[in-house]
Amino acid sequence: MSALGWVLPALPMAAGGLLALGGRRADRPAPAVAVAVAAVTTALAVAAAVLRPSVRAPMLAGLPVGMAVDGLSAVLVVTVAAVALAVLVFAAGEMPPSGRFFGLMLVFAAAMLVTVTATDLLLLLMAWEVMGAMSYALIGFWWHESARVRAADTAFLTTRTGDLGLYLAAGAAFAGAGTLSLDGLEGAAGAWPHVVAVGLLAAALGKSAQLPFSFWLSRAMAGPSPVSALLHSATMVAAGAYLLLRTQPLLAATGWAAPVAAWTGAVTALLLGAVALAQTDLKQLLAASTSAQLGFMVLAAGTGAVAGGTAHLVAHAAVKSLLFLVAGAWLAALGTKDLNGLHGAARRYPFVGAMFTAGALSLAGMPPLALWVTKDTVLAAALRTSWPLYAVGLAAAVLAAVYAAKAMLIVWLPATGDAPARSVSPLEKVPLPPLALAAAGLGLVGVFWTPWHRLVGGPSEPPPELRGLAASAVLVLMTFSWAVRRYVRGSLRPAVMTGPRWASSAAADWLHLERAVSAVLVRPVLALAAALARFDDRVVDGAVRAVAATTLRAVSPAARRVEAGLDGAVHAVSAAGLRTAAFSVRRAEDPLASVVRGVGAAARRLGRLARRPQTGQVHIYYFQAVVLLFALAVVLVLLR
Amino acid sequence: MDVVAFWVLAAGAVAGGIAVFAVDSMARATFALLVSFLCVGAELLLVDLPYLGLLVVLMMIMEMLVMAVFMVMYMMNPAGLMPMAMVHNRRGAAAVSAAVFAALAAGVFLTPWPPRRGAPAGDTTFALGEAVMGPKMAVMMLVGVAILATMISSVVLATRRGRYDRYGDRLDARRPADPGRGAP
Amino acid sequence: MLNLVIFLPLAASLLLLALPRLGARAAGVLWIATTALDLLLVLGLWATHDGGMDHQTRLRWIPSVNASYHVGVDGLSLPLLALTALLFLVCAVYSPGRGRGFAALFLFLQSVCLGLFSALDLLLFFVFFDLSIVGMYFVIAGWGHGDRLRSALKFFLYTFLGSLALLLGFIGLYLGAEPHTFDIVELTAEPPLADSPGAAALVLLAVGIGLAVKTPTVPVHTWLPPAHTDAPAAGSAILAGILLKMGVYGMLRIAMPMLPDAWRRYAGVILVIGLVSAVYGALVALAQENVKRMIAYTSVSHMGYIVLGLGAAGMAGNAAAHRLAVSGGITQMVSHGLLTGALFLLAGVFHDRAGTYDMGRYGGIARGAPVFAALTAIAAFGSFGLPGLSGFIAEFQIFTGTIGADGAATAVAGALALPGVLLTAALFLRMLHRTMLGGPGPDTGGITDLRAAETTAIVPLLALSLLIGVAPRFLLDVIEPASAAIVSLVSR
Amino acid sequence: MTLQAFLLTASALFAVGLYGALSQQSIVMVMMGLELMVNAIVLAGAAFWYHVTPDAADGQVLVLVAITVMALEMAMGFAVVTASFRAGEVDMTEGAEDLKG
Amino acid sequence: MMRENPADLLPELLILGSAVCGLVAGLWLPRHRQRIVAAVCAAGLAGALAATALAARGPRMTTFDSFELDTTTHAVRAVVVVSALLVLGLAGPLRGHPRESELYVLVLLASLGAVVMAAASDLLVLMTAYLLASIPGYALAGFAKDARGTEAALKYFLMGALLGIVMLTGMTMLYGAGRGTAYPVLAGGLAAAPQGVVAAGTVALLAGLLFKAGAVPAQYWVPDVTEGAPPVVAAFVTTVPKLGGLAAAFRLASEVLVHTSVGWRALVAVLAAATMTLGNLAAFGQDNVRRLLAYSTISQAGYLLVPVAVAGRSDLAEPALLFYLAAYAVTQLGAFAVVIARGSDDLADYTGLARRSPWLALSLVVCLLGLIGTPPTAVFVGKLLVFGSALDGGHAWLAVVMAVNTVASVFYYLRWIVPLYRTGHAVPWTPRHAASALAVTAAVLSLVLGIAGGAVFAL
Repeated sequence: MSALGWVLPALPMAAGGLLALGGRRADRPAPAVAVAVAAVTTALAVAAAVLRPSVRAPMLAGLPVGMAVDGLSAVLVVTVAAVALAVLVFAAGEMPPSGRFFGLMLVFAAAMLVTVTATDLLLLLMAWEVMGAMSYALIGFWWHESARVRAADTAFLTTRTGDLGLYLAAGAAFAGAGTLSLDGLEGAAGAWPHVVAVGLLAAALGKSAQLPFSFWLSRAMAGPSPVSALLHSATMVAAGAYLLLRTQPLLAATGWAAPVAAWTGAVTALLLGAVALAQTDLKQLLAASTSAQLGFMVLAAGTGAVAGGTAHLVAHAAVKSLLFLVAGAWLAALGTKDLNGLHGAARRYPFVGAMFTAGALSLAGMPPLALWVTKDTVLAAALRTSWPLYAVGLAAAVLAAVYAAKAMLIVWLPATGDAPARSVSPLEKVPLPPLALAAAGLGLVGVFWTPWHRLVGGPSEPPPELRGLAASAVLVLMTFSWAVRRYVRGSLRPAVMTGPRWASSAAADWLHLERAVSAVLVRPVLALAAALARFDDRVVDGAVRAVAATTLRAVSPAARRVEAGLDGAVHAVSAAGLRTAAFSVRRAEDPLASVVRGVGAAARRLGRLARRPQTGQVHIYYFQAVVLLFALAVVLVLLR
Repeated sequence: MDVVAFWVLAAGAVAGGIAVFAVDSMARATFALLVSFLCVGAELLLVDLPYLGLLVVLMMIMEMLVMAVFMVMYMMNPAGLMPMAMVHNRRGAAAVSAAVFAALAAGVFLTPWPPRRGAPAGDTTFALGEAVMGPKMAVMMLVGVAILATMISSVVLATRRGRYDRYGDRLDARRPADPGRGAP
Repeated sequence: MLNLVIFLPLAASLLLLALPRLGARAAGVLWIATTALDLLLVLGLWATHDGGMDHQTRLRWIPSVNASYHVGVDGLSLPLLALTALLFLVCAVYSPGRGRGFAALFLFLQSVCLGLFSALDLLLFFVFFDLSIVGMYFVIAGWGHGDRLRSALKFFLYTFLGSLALLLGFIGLYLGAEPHTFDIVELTAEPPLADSPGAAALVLLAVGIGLAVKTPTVPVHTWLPPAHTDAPAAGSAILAGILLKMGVYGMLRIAMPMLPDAWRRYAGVILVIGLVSAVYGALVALAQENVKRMIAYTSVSHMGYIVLGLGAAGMAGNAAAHRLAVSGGITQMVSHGLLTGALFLLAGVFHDRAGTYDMGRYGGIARGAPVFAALTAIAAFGSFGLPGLSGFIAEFQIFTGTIGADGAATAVAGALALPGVLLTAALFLRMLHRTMLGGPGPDTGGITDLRAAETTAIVPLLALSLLIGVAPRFLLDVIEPASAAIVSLVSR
Repeated sequence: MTLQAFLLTASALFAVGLYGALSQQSIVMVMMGLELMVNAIVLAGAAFWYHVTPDAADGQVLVLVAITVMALEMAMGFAVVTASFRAGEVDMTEGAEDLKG
Repeated sequence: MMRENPADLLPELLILGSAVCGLVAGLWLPRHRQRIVAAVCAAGLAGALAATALAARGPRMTTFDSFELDTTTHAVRAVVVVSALLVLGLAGPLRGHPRESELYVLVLLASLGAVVMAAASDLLVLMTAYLLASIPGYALAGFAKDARGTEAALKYFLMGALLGIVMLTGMTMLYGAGRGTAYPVLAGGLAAAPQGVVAAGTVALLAGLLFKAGAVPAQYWVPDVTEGAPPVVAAFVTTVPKLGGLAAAFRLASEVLVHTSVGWRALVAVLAAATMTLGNLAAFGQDNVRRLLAYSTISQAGYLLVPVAVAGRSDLAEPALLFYLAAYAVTQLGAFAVVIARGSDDLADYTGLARRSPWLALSLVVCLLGLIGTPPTAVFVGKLLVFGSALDGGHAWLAVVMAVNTVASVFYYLRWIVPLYRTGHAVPWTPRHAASALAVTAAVLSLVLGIAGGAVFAL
């Protein structure tokens, strides 16, 4: 029983690790091994969903880690494993055999499995960050292209910025409750729950590409298509939504966190929907839609619709992995993901096109497909909370219909270019039908709402209302048909975006988020770093050198004066000598020169000064010794 | 009487001292120094120290003789045939010594010197002998060693030719190989 | 057994010196064999460790000042002894054919480091502390590159001045104790200067300056970058991996238990110094163009976290959090030793192959040297605290312990330190991007992949880091009693 | 014939001797200055004995030691001058300034 | 009851006896067999060492009314004897010299003077011991009879004569004020005496002792003599007389001055600070290793004056002084042994020494690091004790000055150390074996003293 709990994540993790580090030897068997491992993992996930294993292990002092599969986790482990399997099968067809790629994918999925089963913040954070690192490695898979590496950097650093919240949350949870367990965070003492909520929100919003973090998702498209398919569906971005759904009681308990989450989700859904509409690149469109769809899940977490949000998560995972795989297949086959270049793609590959259509329709919220139902459960919960929230959500749903229609229509438009370069391999096709089926059929949760709700848990939540369903169905159908008409009739420009110019350019550029972050955060930090580095060299280290130099300089005039006094008594110091001395003192007091010359030179100069009394002439020694002794005697006699 | 003698001798001693550096030949300086010492030796007689006084006088006469020989041997201008003024930093030296004298004189008169305790023994020379054979024996033993050391040291420094120069490296020459007669 | 552990390398060092005709190869073999044996002995110590102060030896040394040769092992020193033994073995493996002198010097330095971490007498501690400076000076001045003499001199003067402050502080402790003694155990049992806070503060200042220079913390860290830049790779690894730990170790072993009142009173200051070091070090590192300078500044940052945690442990409040912070600090010492040691050994490859550490001259190394790139990436990820590697375990404890230590103030300090992790991540990604990934640079062609010796040396470090990152209990079981003891001593 | 009178005389002798030691170029003359200083000591030592502690012979021994010092230092002085004269024809302090810095 | 048992002075008598025997034997020995005199002298020294070891077990007492038999005396006896033995060993370059026998004899006589200075508890004994310790030194400095040697002898002599007379002046003042010359008498007498005289007398008296110690303001002879005299003599005069002078200063401070109300502590402390600073600064940029060592020895004198400044106020002062003296003597002689073995004073000639003669280089490193005060060398322990005594005696500022000076000293010592390990120019030369062996011996001794200092303290 407990073995199952360990094996479920450990198998893909270990297999992935070996493949990734195995070097060239691992390349050839990698696809097969990865698919096999993913299949076994899927089986294990199903088993775990049924058997509900729970494991614990000691980790830090008084802070054990544990994994457990409850209802929510059960749904997610199956989803993650199944989507991962589908994506890997597809990748086996599309990608060249690479141990690194398949290994990283497995680790990526395994980290997500740990994330959704972890019972405490420590393990959650570990898996969470490993997932982030894997996303970096996968987005930057083609590392020899600097742009892709930069994209990976951006993605990782952005999500890690959010991740800092988890550290904060962990610290606060420990401070408030003495434990890191995810259950009962809301029971922490004092103001700590609020701090925990801040941290969790930051982490989740970052991971789920909600505003204001959304831009990283755009950059994440630089990775291979299977990576996008996995990253945008069941792993990574889903983790943020999952975390909020998991900690919904805490969000609710703080009083402010739930509305913040809800509004952030709703606004993201709306604005990123607009962004999706403005994209001219299929993968960018899908990416923006991911962000928007995740907005619904976050909205769900904020409004207490745990079951609905989870349903939406699962359904969206199926839809989005399907769409990305198809986009990847076309990209591989046609060499483009630009919407202009994809005209007629569905006509050339009808089977794939059909699958894409199923996904797009589901994404549009077409009844009776899955997202129609799941989105509506979320919207229903929003309506129960506040009507403006509902209104925004509904608007976002409408936008979803428009961009989905756009994507779908473009691929069905007549082809303009040459014949396809490459066919889509069978392995690439195999995972598509099951995903399409899920994308279409998961709406059944609306029918079996009560068992679903019981499975997932969460606060009481009515089944989706017919009225709401109907309303949204009508709205979506109307919009969809309007959009279709408009696209078919209108200029065939893919980036159809009405509205003022600034708005359309903002939407096309993902609301200028990246530029804003770069201007407000990244460049100032880099400038600060550069300034501090200079400061460190010139001031901090300079101060050390200067202290040394100043000490020496402070001593040397004194020594000079003593010596000059002696000399003056012994010889008449010539005017020329004085001028030379004055000149050299002035030189010595020029700070820059002295620092540049360094302490060593100053020391040497001082050494010469200290040796000046050592003239070699006995009578001067005599004189100095007698004068000094006499002075000492006088002082000692007088100062008693 | 004593007081007069004292002041006369004191004046003589100081004057002799000053003369040492005022006269223009080394030979005269030597005799000025001798005068100064003789006056001090005589002063000692005034305070019941006949033995030490005589010792000073005898020592100084001997020493001045040695010095005279020395000058004859090595020094330029031994008999003051040429006037000499070999000084440096005269003003500085004068200032310092004047300051020292002023300070010492001030100390002499400002200090409440401890009162006299006891009286001289009948025979001060005997008392000295007792002290030297008693509590100060170590001093005299060491003086002996120091004299030995000085003898060796001065021989090492001052003589050019040693036993190996005179009797060969194996010390087997019958007769010393001396350039002149007896000169070391 | 402990004495054998400490002096075995020294004996081997003398043996090497006494065999002038020994070739570089044979010297290398002797070096590796000695360090390997020493590591085995340390593992023996680990196996027989029972939680308290083990393997004590106490011999009269300078009885007139109550100084003795007193050594022992507890949960604080054991991990560091193991780290020392491992890292020196790794350096031996990494540097074949460096010759007799190099091997002898490293063996000497190993004895010094082992001695320091087991010293239970302030004077003995100081002796080893100073000798480490001398040894490292010769490593840099003798086998470094670039402006090595200048860097070595700066290192020597700076740390030597620090050590003298430390010595004055030690004498202060000695004079403050009644009866006067240098014995750490006795001084810990009855903290000196308990009733004269002013003197205790001065002594803490002196000791603190000495240790801060060695750690190093901002603003007394500027000796570190040039020293690292111009040191040979193995020297850098030891300097960063072992020598820097001496400062923090001194705080844990001496400053905290012996001056608990002063430590508590000035915990806020220490906290802020740690915080500033952590963030400032990371920021400055971000702007570096030289790989080694960059890693050096990250060391400042990493050590800053430890100081942060130790400062937090001096605040009033939650003892469990204090223990966590201190455990985290000790774990960070081990982790930083492994990861930064590995990073410096890897950075040495740049200079070895192409003669420069300038990031701008590289790029796309991963193509020609995949193993080099992969290991560097792993070490870099570990260094910025990726879970699964040891850095995370350490930093998580420090952050959690600090945030939870004492209400809002430490929580804010902990929260303010968090961006340091992000900055570190950014700078390492930048480093990877500019050297390993992307298109080739002018000097990329010269970089050949790791040799067997190099790989053999570096992999164990990373493997151990991974082990600690995944299953840290074996380490924490040793550390936690020690940190609990320290926390209870500080809160007296 | 008070103690002060003796000491004043001794001070004067001392100062004169010091002047000589500081101002003379010829080494022999410097030595004469030193001898005058010893002379002062002899006088002061005897005066202290007579005026302060005539019951103990310490002062007498002091005078004896002073005379010894004078004799031995002078003997060494002549030896040094001889050696110096032979080695470099130097009998002036100014001549000896190769060693410096 | 006064004690006048010559057996109490057995070590001194053995030194004197062997010197006399050596002198006499030298008169009859062929020129190239004068080494036998060294053997005779060494035997006498060894006997003295053994006698000292025996005597050290005895109780503290005063003999001949002016000769203290206490820890200071025993320790200085032992250190002086060992130093003299090392110096005898270093005299190799002068073998076959027509005055070789006299060299050994003079070394012994000067050593005897140093020992008596340390033991004297009577001003007059101190004065005669000063003479005994100085006069052979003058002769030794001019031993080579070359221009530089005689110049060194001249300067040494003139400084010594003047400061000796100043010292005698100080003694006269103290005698007049304190009604006696023996320390016990003075201890009582000076307390009631006019303090102005005491103050002036103290300064004047210290002048001679500072001359022996080579400290400000009587340090002028040190560099010139160290450079001009034969190396072995330089080694001797920068160590042995220093031992006597400092021990005498310490005895004077702790037995006499503590009873006065004069500000002598501040005086000595200021002199210590000035001495160490001057010595260190002057050593910067010095390219002649003997001058470098000379200035370093001045700075060491400064450190050594610190325990004198806190004499009677800290229990650590005496062990600090004695241990530092022992450590310093061994280390300094070790460094000089390397100079003699290398046979060159030019810093540049030490480039690449490690390649040619690794043990010699290592010895030099140990000795120079020792002079810095790096553990585990003996000077470190000494320095530690000095630090401790300064802090304990309430002169914390002096400890800080000393620490800063120590760091500054690193500059010039490292200037000598670093080139050793560089590849050097290939001017062929052969190390002198005896001196090399002694260098190694001294280095080892320095380490042993540092590591097993406890054994020394057990005495």
